[in-house]
Amino acid sequence: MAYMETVKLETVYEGMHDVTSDVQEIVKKSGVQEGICVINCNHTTASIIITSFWDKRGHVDIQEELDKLIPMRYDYHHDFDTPTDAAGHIKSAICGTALTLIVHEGRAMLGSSQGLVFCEFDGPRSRKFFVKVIPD
Amino acid sequence: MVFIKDFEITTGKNSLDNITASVNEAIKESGILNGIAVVETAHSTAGILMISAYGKEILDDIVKEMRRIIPARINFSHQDAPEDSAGHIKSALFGSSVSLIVKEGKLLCEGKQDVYFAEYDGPRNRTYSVCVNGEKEG
Amino acid sequence: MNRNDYDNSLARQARRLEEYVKIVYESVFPQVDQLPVKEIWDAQKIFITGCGDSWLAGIAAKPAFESVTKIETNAPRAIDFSRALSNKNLGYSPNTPLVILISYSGTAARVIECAKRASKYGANTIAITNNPNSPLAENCRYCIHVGLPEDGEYQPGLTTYNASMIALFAIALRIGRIRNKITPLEYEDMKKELLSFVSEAQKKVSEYEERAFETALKWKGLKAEDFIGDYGDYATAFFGSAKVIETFGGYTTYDDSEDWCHINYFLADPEKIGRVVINNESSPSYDRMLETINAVKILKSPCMIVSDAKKEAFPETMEVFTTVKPKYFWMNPLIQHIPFDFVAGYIAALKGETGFRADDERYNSDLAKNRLKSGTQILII
Amino acid sequence: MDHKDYDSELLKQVRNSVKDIRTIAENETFEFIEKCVPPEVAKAIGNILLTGCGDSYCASIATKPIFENAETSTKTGMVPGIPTAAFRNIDFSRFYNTFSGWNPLTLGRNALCAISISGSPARPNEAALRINEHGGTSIAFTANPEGKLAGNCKYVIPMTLPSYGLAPNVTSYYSSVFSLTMFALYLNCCKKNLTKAQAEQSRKDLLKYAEAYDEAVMDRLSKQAFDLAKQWEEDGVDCMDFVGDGADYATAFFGSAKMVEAFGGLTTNDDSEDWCHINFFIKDSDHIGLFVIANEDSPAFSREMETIQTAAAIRKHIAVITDAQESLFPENVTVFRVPKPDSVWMHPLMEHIPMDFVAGYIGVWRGRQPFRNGEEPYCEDVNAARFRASKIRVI
Repeated sequence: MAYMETVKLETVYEGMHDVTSDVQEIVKKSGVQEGICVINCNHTTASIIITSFWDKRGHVDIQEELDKLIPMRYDYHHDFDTPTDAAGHIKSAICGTALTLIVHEGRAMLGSSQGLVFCEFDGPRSRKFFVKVIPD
Repeated sequence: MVFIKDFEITTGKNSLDNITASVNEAIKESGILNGIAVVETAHSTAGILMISAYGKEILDDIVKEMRRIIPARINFSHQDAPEDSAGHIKSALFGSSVSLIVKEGKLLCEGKQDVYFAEYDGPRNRTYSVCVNGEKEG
Repeated sequence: MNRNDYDNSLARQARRLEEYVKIVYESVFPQVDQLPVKEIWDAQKIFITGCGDSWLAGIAAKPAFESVTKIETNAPRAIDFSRALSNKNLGYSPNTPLVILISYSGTAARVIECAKRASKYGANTIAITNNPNSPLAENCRYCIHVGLPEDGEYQPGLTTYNASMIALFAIALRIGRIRNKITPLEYEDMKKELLSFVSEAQKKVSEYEERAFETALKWKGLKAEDFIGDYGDYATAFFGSAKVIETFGGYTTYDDSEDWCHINYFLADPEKIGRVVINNESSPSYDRMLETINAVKILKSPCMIVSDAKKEAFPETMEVFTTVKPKYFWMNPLIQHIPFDFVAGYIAALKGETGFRADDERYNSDLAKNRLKSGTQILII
Repeated sequence: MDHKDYDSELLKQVRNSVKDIRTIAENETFEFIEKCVPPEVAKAIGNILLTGCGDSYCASIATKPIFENAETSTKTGMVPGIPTAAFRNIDFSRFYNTFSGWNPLTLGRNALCAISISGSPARPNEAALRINEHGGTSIAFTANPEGKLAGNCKYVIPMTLPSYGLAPNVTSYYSSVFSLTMFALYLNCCKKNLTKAQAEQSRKDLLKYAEAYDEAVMDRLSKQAFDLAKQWEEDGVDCMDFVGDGADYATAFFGSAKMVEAFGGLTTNDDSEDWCHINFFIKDSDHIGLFVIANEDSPAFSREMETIQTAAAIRKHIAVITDAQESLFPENVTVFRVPKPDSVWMHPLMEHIPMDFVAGYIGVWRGRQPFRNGEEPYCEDVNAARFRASKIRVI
């Protein structure tokens, strides 16, 4: 039987929040041994990515490089909200908002350095994402 | 012999105004035949550029590239309007004065390159000066 | 009747209009230029609130904010912002709404309550006060000190009202400039125009004073004053009513051009009610207000008009105070209260009334004294 | 003479309050509203704009919280509703978005409720034409479905209006507040902020609150109002100020308008905070009457209590309309104890009754024509041209 849970979190400006343990816990609670785990972050100015969790300063690099690639220009066509929001939409589109992990022996399979990071591109905000664990 | 003439110009947003005519005017008025003409603007969010005289569309490319390299971001350390902050950087990097060789009463770059007043935070009332320095006789 | 025997606080302050405006101008613009760019760009909605004159300054500055910043601006009552406002307006995005809280002393309990509620939702809060280490300033992210000399004579007055408006105009110009809604040329021109507009108005102050004294002599015995103004000019109208109450505690009422025709038109003894109408050619409701003025003419009430239009635009029986026509219409509320300020000040002096019922101990008991500062503060989340 | 011995078209309306609300409620059902504004249109509304003149402006302020579903008590677990703004009619017609420009992305999602009983004044029609011009939806709330306003609006919600002779309007206020309330609940249903059951329950609770103003309560309020009015007339009270916060400000505004319409009484209205900053200083404190609306579950109740204490120290004539205990208030204050509704947004429908009674009795004693009908110099403005023939200009 599939199992789903919602994770809520309060982010900070340009926050990079490690959510690996939250996801692994949900996989454990689901009791699923073999299957897949779908992670959905249905926001348009935030993303969930897989990256190394060893050195948190690396997360800062990701936000800084994204900021160089997609500057918080005031002259975006989308100017209904704020420049941070406009740039946030592009960053979120590029980084993606949906992930699927393989569940094996009751755990989501992640590499030895891989961690799940919730990227906030227009914070601080209260955010949530969904984790659904589906058996084979 | 040094001759300095000041000019005023009202610019538009991101405008590139061809001011070569005013440089020639200053040279003619100075009577100097050989020397150099320095064109300078004292504004910190404007500049003087030498741009090929062969096509208007080059001007659009230049404006677009300048904005791509230095986007008008809202998170500059300098706490002023994004165009103003970007303008300071553009002015510093792309220069706010040029020195032109005057040969036999004419600009060496005549017909090949024009002198432009580059406005990085317009529209504004601006000033610039042309200083012609050289000799009158041959 | 010699006018000099009836000098009063409002008249003295009105004569020093330009002097005080300059002091505040020099004080606020450098501070406002420090307001950080990012938070200005994050503001998607603006609230301006305060109590009494401070609230009216917010209403008066609404046209300026909407014209210059192009952002939706509301000037709710302080009690409505702190207690009734639906919390869907707060905390939906970082650093928004921008909430500007005005209190000259910085101690008005309700305004502090508004600051706390706004901060709770991560809104950007700017205090406008003359006391930078007041409780209000402590509860706001930024503080704009209007810089008026502490010992000045401001109550009952117009100086703190003008000071709040200059600070608000400065903030509006900063936001408009940063968000590229006004060009650098317009920004410089508006700053310059603010001072030249006031100095032009200053030249006409003595003319206003003389004519206002005549009006005061005629209106001294009236039953009440009824003020009519729309939108930004509604603040000028309401301000006039507040001055009547502060200076000699008279009866007043106020309304806009449309609702006046539905309600205050029916007031009894219209010939004993002095009407004060603010109607500017630059206002989108100028033509509607002309119709209202005709209805006032029907009632044969004594009527005084403050307008940037010429005298000929109005019925001749009415006393028209033509004020300097500003280049930017939203500057009108800054000076259009001056004519009636003189009238209120002189009526009070002629009646021998002291401002704020200072001579009546019922109004100066402890309960009365801290009615604005004490009282429970509640946080509605 | 006893309060029952006095009658007028105004007093008749007040006494028939509950009966008329029943009549109005019979017609104003959710099915009826649904026929006027189909669900798919309701679902598409993103922004409610309410406007009207005089009483209709009061109805806008009174029902704004219902559209916003800002039920401060979490009893029904209501979720936030629709962004709503109430405007003075001139403000909407000439000033809304005039300086800042209309937001292109939300043009189609604005819905204007233009409220006008007769539908004939120029300004509400101007408002409707303006929202049509700017790509919004115009909804007429009018008791005259064939009138001008209905003609100018895309949708019409006809309001049931029991008829009376010329008098300050109270029944029409019931009609507009009740119709707007039903529309607000219907709208929140369509947008899934409320379940059908919650909406039906709210409607029942509202009617239950109206019914709570039964014979005994109405008789008591009438007698109290009669005694107060007589006392104030004898004491020479010649001015009144009214205090109300949030939606209760609508009641304060409405009460002050009734005094002007009934006998031309000089009135002004404010909120409980601003009163302490301005009206506190009115000098002739013995000849001015103060009405304060202070309901226990109102978020501003604590401030209203402080203001009443402050006023009691300087004023002789104070009346409070409240659903709280009489003992909470100083002795020299006349307390009109009114029934307590289940939700805070229900108060404005009924809590104006004590003031209407006072307006009625003084109106009879002073013998003035309602709306100064036929009296000089008022009647020189023939057929109220000042607002019926006002020039419409859509900007």
